[in-house]
Amino acid sequence: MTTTASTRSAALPSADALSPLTVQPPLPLAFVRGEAVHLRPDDLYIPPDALEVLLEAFEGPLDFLLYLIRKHKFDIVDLPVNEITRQYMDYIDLMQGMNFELAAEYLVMAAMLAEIKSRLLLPRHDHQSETELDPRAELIRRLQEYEQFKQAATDLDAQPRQDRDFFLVKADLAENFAPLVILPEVSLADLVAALSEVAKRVKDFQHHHISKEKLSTRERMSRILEQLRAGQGYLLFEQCFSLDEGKAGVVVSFLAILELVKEKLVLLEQVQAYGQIHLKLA
Amino acid sequence: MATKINDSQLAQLLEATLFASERPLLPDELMATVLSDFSISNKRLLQVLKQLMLDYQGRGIELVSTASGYRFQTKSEWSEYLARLWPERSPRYSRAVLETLALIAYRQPVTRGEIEAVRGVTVSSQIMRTLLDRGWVKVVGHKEVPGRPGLYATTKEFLNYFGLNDLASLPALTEFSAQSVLSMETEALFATAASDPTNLPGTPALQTGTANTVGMTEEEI
Amino acid sequence: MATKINDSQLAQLLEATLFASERPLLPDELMATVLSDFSISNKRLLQVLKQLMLDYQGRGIELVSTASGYRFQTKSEWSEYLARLWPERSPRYSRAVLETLALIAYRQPVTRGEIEAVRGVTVSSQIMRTLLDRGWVKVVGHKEVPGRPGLYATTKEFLNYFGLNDLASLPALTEFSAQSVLSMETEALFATAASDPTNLPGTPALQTGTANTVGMTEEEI
Repeated sequence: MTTTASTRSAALPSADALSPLTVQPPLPLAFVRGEAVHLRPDDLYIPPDALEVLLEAFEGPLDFLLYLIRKHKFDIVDLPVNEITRQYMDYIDLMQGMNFELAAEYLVMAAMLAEIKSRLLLPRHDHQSETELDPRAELIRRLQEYEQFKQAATDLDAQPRQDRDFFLVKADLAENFAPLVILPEVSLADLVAALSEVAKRVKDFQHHHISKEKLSTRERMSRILEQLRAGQGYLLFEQCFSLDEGKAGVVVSFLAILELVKEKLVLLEQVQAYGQIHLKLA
Repeated sequence: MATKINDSQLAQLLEATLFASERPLLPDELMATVLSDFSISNKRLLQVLKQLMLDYQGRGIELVSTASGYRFQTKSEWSEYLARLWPERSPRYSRAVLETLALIAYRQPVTRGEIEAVRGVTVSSQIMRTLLDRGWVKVVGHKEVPGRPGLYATTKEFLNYFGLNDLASLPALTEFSAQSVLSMETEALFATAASDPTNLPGTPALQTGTANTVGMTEEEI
Repeated sequence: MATKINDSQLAQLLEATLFASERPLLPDELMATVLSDFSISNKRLLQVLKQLMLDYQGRGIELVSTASGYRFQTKSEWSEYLARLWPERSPRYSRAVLETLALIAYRQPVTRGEIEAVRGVTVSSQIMRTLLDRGWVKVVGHKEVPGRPGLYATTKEFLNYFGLNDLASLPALTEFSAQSVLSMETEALFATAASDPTNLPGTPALQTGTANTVGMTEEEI
């Protein structure tokens, strides 16, 4: 961006060079405050849009005033209002003489400069206190403030910037990457609600009295079926019982086996009387 | 920088380019873009790329050469952890899934046909797949009827997920047979659960039922 | 890998993570995602990140800390070459846009009217639109004066884009004292003008400049 800045400013000298006072051509193209403006000297050609470009080179009247001040190495706090006003007016008049439409801000500034100038011309009265505000003070403050932010804009532009001074980087994901899927949460209450929905729909559901015992039995049924599958479809009857479950466990297992047989899921085999009983997948 | 570039600078430029690029880049493409100012032999380019690959050994990323060019990618051993950066939330379970799960929990072992008979609608394979994939149900056997349909039961993971010791700890439904009572009881259950979240399952209301039932069972033996 | 991870592995995992992520990541975010299995102190994490920063010195990319967290980016010395890969990405901004942005950055929250008062010109809607569209500024409230003008402030994206941690990292505002020297820009200007007396309006030199300026104005956003 610094390149841009310098390219831009390279066009700035033209503002001064355009000053009507330095050119001496035979045929004035315009008159400004009685003075001839020769926009087309013998050996020079001015592109018709040059003035417009010039105008665009400044960010407004404050920017232009700053330029004039800096060009003449004036001090802002010592603003030589006469000289600055004269130059500013020359510029404005030239532009208006060329029928360029100036932004209203430029004319407002012209009026302000004229007012400051006239107030400075008024004779100072003795009783005026030293502390009375200098008519230039507000303008000086604004110029200083503007200059500060003009510089800040330049500094900001010089700041390393993404996609100009640096680029964001990214590595692809390894082939074995698989997204993490968060599975939905379900609560026990959801289950109860779901079952009650079914119950509401199915009238005869109430005949299926699902009780604790029944549940334990059905769970045991599942477990025995699993054991059977693990044992290639065969299971010793005793293997269905675990002593550390106590009597309750034995009863539940026994009921589960009976239920499995009743539902024709399991066959019971006894090769000889009092021999070993086997469970077999039906 | 002029048209001269040393190997270290070349490696830096290639590194910056391959990391910044959204797609793999072929040597020819590198030559035609970022390297167009320099006269670099193909051999030298490949050498520097090879050195870059070596530089990244022992790091979390690697430079690989694919058909479409060179690219940096994360090492496969970190994929599991990287997955946590972009978790995907799957949608809530449908009513059909929850009803099927409830029926398997309370009526196991049960066939799909039996579930369909109670629910009055077809149970899609998608529903069964969802529950099997979640690891909450499994096939524990086959019913010896034509077609040998699978018998579904709940798993240990199912009990673990719901914080249950066994299926008997599931809320009892015997008392809920009448519809009105059912919804009231359910509401009571929720209310109690909300007021004492540590007491689920087996909220006081429920515990009474449970104790009774279990107690009876034990005395009956 | 269990809940233990050594520094080298941690560096690898962080490297893979920061390279794979599309956006910068804060230490807290790292802790909550890829590092959630490990018990790592904040201090250790920052140490390893610092070591990672050092590891990449002398490479084509660097690890930096921005307002939104840590990220890898290419080193600025290669931008000229890399820009060839994405000529469309780097728009230039007009002085009007930059001055407005600077005022919002340093004076926030600020109204458009307040910006206009400092700049001495109207701030076009186009300028505000550019900054808003870019995501660099946003309206953070309304000033309780007639018309309730919007109050503008810069965003996190603004800081990220300029590689800044916070607003305090912005360049300090220059204090222009009474004896303030000519800005370098102006000085250079006169040097050019003095050394090249032909640089008067309408000379070929200016015309070139004009063409540039006009062309640029159109490119500028």
